[in-house]
Amino acid sequence: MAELNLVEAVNRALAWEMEHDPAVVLLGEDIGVNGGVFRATVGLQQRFGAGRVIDTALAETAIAGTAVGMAAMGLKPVAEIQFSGFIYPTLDHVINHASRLRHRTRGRLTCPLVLRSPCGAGIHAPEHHSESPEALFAHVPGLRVVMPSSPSRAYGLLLAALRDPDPVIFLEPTRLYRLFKQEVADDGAALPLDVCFTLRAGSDVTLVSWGAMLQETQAAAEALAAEGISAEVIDVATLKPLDMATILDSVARTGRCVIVHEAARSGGLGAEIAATLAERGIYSLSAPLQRVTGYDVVIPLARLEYQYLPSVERIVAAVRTTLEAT
Amino acid sequence: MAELNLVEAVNRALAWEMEHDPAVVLLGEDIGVNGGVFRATVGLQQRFGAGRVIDTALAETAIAGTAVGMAAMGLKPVAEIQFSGFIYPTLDHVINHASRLRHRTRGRLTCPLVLRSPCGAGIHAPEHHSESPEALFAHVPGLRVVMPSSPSRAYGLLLAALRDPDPVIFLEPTRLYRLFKQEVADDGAALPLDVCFTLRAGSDVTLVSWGAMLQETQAAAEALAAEGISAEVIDVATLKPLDMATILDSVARTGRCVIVHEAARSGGLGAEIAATLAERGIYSLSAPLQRVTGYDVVIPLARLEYQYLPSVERIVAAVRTTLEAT
Amino acid sequence: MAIVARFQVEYTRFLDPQGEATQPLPPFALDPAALVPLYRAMTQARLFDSKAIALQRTGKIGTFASALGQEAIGIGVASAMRAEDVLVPSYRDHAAQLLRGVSMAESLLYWGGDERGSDFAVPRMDFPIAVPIATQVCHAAGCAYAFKLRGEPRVAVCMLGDGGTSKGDFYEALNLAAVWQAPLVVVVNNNQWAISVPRSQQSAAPTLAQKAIAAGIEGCQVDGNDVVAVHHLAQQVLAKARAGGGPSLIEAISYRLGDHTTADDATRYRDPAEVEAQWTFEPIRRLRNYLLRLQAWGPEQEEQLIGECSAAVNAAVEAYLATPPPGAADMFDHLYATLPAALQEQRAMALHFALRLAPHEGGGGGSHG
Amino acid sequence: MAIVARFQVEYTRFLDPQGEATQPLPPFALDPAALVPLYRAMTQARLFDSKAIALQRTGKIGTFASALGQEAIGIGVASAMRAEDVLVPSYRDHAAQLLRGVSMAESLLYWGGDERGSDFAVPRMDFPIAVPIATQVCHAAGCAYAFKLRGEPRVAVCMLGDGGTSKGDFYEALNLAAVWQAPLVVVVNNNQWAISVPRSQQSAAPTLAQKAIAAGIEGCQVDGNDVVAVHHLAQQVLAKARAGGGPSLIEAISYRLGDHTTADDATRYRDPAEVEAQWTFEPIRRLRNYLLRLQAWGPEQEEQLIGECSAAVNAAVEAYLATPPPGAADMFDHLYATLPAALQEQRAMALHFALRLAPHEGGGGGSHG
Ligand SMILES: Cc1ncc(C[n+]2csc(CCOP(=O)(O)OP(=O)(O)O)c2C)c(N)n1
Ligand SMILES: Cc1ncc(C[n+]2csc(CCOP(=O)(O)OP(=O)(O)O)c2C)c(N)n1
Ligand SMILES: [Mg+2]
Ligand SMILES: [Mg+2]
Repeated sequence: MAELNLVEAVNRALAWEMEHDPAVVLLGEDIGVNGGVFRATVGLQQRFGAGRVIDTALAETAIAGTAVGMAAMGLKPVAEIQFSGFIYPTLDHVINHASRLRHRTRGRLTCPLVLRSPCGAGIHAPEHHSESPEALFAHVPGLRVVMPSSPSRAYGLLLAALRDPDPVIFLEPTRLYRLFKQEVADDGAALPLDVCFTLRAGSDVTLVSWGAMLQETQAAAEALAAEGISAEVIDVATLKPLDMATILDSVARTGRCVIVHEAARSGGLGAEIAATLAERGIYSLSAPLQRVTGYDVVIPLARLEYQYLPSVERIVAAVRTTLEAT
Repeated sequence: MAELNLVEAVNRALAWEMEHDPAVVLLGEDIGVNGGVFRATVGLQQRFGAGRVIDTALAETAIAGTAVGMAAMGLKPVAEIQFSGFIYPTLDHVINHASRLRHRTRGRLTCPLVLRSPCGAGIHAPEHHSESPEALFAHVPGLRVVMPSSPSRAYGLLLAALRDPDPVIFLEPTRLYRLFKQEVADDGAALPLDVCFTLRAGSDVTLVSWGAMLQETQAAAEALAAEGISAEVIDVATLKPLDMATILDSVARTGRCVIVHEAARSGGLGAEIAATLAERGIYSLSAPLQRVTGYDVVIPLARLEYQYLPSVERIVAAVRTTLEAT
Repeated sequence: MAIVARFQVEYTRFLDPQGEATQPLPPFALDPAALVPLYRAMTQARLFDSKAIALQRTGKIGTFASALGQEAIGIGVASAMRAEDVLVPSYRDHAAQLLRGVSMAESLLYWGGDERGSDFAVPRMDFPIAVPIATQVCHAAGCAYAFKLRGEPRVAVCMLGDGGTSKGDFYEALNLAAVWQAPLVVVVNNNQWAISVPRSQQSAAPTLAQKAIAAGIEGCQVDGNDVVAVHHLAQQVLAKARAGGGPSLIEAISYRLGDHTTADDATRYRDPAEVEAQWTFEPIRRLRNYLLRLQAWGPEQEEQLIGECSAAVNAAVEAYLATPPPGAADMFDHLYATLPAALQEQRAMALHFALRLAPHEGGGGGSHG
Repeated sequence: MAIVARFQVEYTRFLDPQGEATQPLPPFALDPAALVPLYRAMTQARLFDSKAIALQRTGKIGTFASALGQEAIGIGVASAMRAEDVLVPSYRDHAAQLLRGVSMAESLLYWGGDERGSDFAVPRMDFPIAVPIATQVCHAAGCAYAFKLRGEPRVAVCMLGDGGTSKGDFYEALNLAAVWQAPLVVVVNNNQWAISVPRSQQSAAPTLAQKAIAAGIEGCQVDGNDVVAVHHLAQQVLAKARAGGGPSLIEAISYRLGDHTTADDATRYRDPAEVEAQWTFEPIRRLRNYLLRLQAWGPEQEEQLIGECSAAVNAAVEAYLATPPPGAADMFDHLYATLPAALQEQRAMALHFALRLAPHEGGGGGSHG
C-alpha cells in the first residue's frame, strides 16, 4: 500500500480506471502535458495518449457541453474545471442537459460524465479560486454530487463516480490536496456512493460535515473529548442524493446536531440537512440544531479567508450552545 | 386605479421608472418591437426609443455581462432572460461579478442591475420553459432575489428592485401573468424589499410560500377555514435576504408550519426557512414542520406538470399531518 | 503593413426560384430517382407541419415550431447522412428528423408534452431536440470527438438557427472541433429571423458563414431553398469530415414563412408583404418545377403523393391521440439508472397524489414559448 | 458558385527586434519626448513585476502573474487612452494599470489578498482585474454601450489573453458591440501560451485577429513587442471608436517570458530554449536601441531611470507592508449599500470570533492558481 495524499489518490483512481475502461477520457485545461495545475492528472497523457487526455482550449461551457456529447456516444468523459470559481459556465449544460438526457430519452441516451473540480478556500489562492459551489449542484435533480474528505475516500469515491451510469459532480477540496497522506490500496476498489461515513462514534452530539471542514470538525471532536464530551462525526461524502437515514439515526442517539460547512450559510447544503431533521428528527432533538458555516458574504481574498472559514473554536462554541440548551 | 394583471403591472412599473429615471435601460431578446414574448415590455421601445429598450442578439452570457458593464458605468440596466430555463448562462456574471463588484472595489464601482425572468410551470409551455431556479440565486451572497405573487406586489416590488443600489434577481411566475387582475395604482410607489407579506392572519398553522404557489396555498387556507382550521399565510416575496423575523413570529403564535414551493425539494429555499426554524423556532413548534414542494425530479413536460406541482390537496394533507402530530 | 491572411466566402445555388438550372448540375440532380425522394420528404414534412399547427390550435398539442419554407435544409442535409451518423437537431428540425426515421407520432408526442416522444425507435443514437439555443453544437462536437477517437467513420451533424450563431456555445464548440479536426458538420438555418430579431440585428457580420473563419475552418453559404444545392454541399462536407478533413460550417439561406412558433404572432414585428414576397423562393415548388421540366413529375404523381403523405400524417395523429398518458411515476423512473433510496418515498407520494389524465390531456393548450 | 465576401488580416511593425525602423514611422515615433515616457513606463512595470515575484517568493504576497516581456502591449495601449476612457483589464495587465494611475501599492494589496487593492484612488472608473477569463469583454462592451447611449466621447478598452479568445464571452461581446457600433477596443495579448496550452492548440485559426471577422468588425495583428506599433494602432482604433466607428480587435503578438504565474513552473511543458530565443524580441531593449540610435538615450539616463523606478517600487512595497490588515467586519461592510438586517447577526459573530492578523499576514504564501 502506498502513502498517498488526496491529489495523488485522485491521480491513481483516474489511472486505474483508464487502464481498465477504454471508454474513459479526460478533458480540461492544462491536464495533459502539464498534468493539471494541481498535478491531479500528472503522467496520464504520457501513459494514455493525447487522444484520451485532452488539453482543451479555454472554454468551460464547451468542456461541459462536449463532455455531454462524448458521454452520449458511449465514452466516459471526466471533465476537469480548473477551479470551482470557473465552474458556473458549465451549469447550463449540467442542468439543462447532463442531468436530464436519460430522462428525456427514456434511457436511450445517457450521460455518465464526471465533472471534477477543486473547491474551497484555505490555500491563500487568488480571487475566484476558493469557491464552494456544492449547494448549487445539490439542488439539481438527476445529478450526484460527491466530495471526498481524505485520500482513501477520494480514491474509492472517485472510482465509484467513474463507474456510475449517471452524471457525477466530484468536488475536491484543495486544502486537503497535500495536507496529509494515508495508506491507500491502489486496488481499484470503489467505495459506495449515496451513503455517509461515520468517522467517529459518539453519544452526546452529532457533528455533520464534508470535505475540508472535516478537519476542523474532527479537531473539534478531539477538543470536546478532552472535556468529556463525546461527539459523533459524520462525513456526508455524497451530497446528493443525501443519506439522511444515517444522520437521523445518529441524531436519534445523540439528541443534538451541529452541521459544519464552508459554503455560505443561506441555502447551503446544511439547510437541507437541518430541514430534514426538523421534519423527521425533531422528536429526537433535545436542543436546537446549529449550523456553523461560512458567512453570507463573498468569500474574501486570502487575507481574510480564515476569518470567513468555520474554525474549531466556532464549532466547539456551537456544540456548547446545543449542550447548554434544554 | 387600473385593473391590471401581473404582466401589465410589470409593464407599468418599468414604464414609470423609465419615465422618471433616465438611467434605466432594458435589454433582452425580443423585448423591443415585439414587446417581449409575454408582452411585459410592450410599447416601451416605441415610447423610450431603441437606445433604452435594446433588442439584443441571442446571447444570455453577454446580456448579463454587458449589463454588469452598463451598471458599473451608471446605467440601471434591466436585463430580461426570456425564460428561466435559459438563465443558467448568466450565473457566471451574476455570481462572479454582479454580486461582488461593490465588495471588490469598496463601493467604487457598483452593480445596480435587475435581472428579470419569467419562471415556473403550469402553462403547458415547451421543454426548459418551466424552471424554478430561485434557490440557486438565493444562495449567492451579495444578491437580492425577489418573486411577486400578485399584480400589486409585482408593481411595487419591481419599482423597489429598480431603485435598489445592488443587483436584484426578479423572477416573475408565468402562471400568474394573466391569471387574475387587481386594482393597481400606477403612482410609482414601491413596496419594501427584505420583508415578508402576511396575506392572511391565522392561529393554527403558518403557511409560508412565494410566487405562483400562493394560489394553491391560499386556496388551501380557504379549504381549511371551511373546516374551522385557521391558517396564517405568508408571502416571502424577498427570497434573499430572508425576513425570518416575520416567519418566526408567526410560528411562535401558531406552533405549526408548512412551507410550500414549486422548485425541487432538496436544497430548495424551503430548506433554508425550515433550517432557521429548527435553529431558532424549535421551541415554538408543536409538531414537525412540513415542506410541500416539487419533487426531486426534472420538471416534466406539459403532460405531467400538474403531477409535479404541489396541489391544494397536498398542502391540506400536510397541514392535517402537522395538526395531528403532537 | 503586411497582409498575413486572406479569406473568402462562397455562395452556391443550382436551381433558381423558377426551378431552372443556373449552372451545370451535380450528377444526382439529373436523376429523378434521386430527386423524387427529396421531393417526397419535403412534401411529407410540410404536411406534417401544417397538421401539427392545426393540432395546436385545437389544444391537442402544445407550442409547435413550424419549419414552413425551410424544408430543403433539413431534407437536403439529412438525405446526405448515413444511418450511423448522428443528427443533433434544434427544435425546428423535424424535416431532418423525419427523414432520419423519427416517426411523426413520436414528434407529436414530444410536442404534446410527453418525454416518450424523444425515445426514437429508429435513429437510436440521434439527439433529442435542443431547445436551449446552440447548446447542441457543443454536444455535436463531443459526439464527433468520440467518433474520431474510436476511428469510426461517422459524422455528427448539427443544426441551429441564425440567432444561435450569436451564442458562445456555437463559437466555443466550433473552435474546439477545429482544433480536434473532428468530423462535425454544422448547418445554420438562416431563416432571417430569431423570433422578432431580424438577421441584420443579430450580427454585424455580412454573412454567417464567415463565423467559421474565427475557428479556422471553412464556411460557405448555400441557397437553403434549393435542395439540390443543400444536398450537394452537405454531401461534400460530410465526405470531407468522414475522411478526416475536419469540421465545416454551412449557412443555408432561407426564410421563416410562418410564425416563430404557434405561440408567436409575427405580424407584430414583420411586414406581411415581406413574407408574401418570400413565397416566390420556397423550396418545394422550386423542385417541382424542375421535376416538371425533367418530365419526371406530373399532377397524377402529385395527387398520389399528397394522398399518401396525408394518410401517413393522419395515421400518426391517430396513434398519437390514442397513446395512453404516462403515469405519475414516469417522472422518477428514467431520472437515474436506479432510483436512489432517497427518492423512493417521493415517488410513492407522487403516486398517492396522482391526478388521473385522459389520453392527450395535459399536453395541449400551451400558449407561450 | 460566387464569392460573396472577402477578408484579410494585416500585420504592423515599425521597429524590428534590433530597434531599427522597418518602414516610415508615425510622427510621434520621431519625437523622443513622446517615446521616453513609454520607455520609462515599460521599465517601471518590469521592475515592479520582478519585485512582486520576489515578494511572492518570500511569502509577502500571494500568487502573482508576471507580464515580463509583454510590457509594450499594456504601455502602448494605455498611453493611447484618455483619462476618461475606461480600462477593463485581465490579471496580467498591471503595466497598463500603472500607466492609468493605479498605484503599485494598490496592486500589491490586491495580490497580497486584500480587496482594498481594487479601490483605485486615480482611475476611479477603471474596472478591477478580471480573473474569470474573458468575462471582462462583456463588461467592456456594456461600458461602451453606456458611453454611446449618453453621447460621451469615451472608449472602453479591454485586454485579454490568447486563451481568452476561445471563450464564449469574447465572441458574444464582440458580436453585440459590433451590432451596437459601440466604442470598444479589444486587445488580445497573444503571449503564445495559456498556462501550458500553446497557441497552436488554442485555436486552428492561423491568426487570432481573424476572430473579429465573425463579428463583422476589423481585426489586425501587431508586433506586440514593438511599442511604437502598438501605440500607433491603439491610437487609430481608439480614434475610430471615439468617432462612432465602432469596435476593433487588435491581436498583439508577444511572448510570455516568465512562468504563467508564481504558482506555475513552465519548464514542465515548455522548452527553455524557446524562451531563450524569445528574449531577442523583447520590447524594452528594442525601444532602448531605437532611442540610442536617435541619440535620445544613454547610460546616464538609464541609470537615473532605474534608480527612480526602483525607489518608487521600494516605496510602494513599504507602504504595502505597513498597511494595517482589514478587520473581520470588512467582509460585510461593502457587500451591499446597506447591510441587510438578516446579516447583522453574522457580522457580530464574525467580530466575536475574529482572529487577529499582523500587517501582511494571511495574504502571502499562495502556492496555486
Ligand atoms: C438559450 C436560449 N435563449 C432563448 C431561447 C428562446 N428562444 C427560442 S427560439 C428563439 C429564437 C431563435 O432564433 P434562431 O436561432 O434564428 O432559430 P429559429 O427559431 O429562427 O429557427 C429564442 C430567443 C432559447 N430557446 N434558448
Ligand atoms: C474562465 C477561466 N477558466 C480558467 C481559468 C484559469 N486560468 C487562469 S489563466 C489561464 C490561462 C489564460 O491564458 P491566456 O488567456 O492566454 O492569458 P495569459 O495568462 O497567457 O495572459 C487559465 C486557464 C480562469 N482564470 N478563468
Ligand atoms: Mg432564425
Ligand atoms: Mg496567453
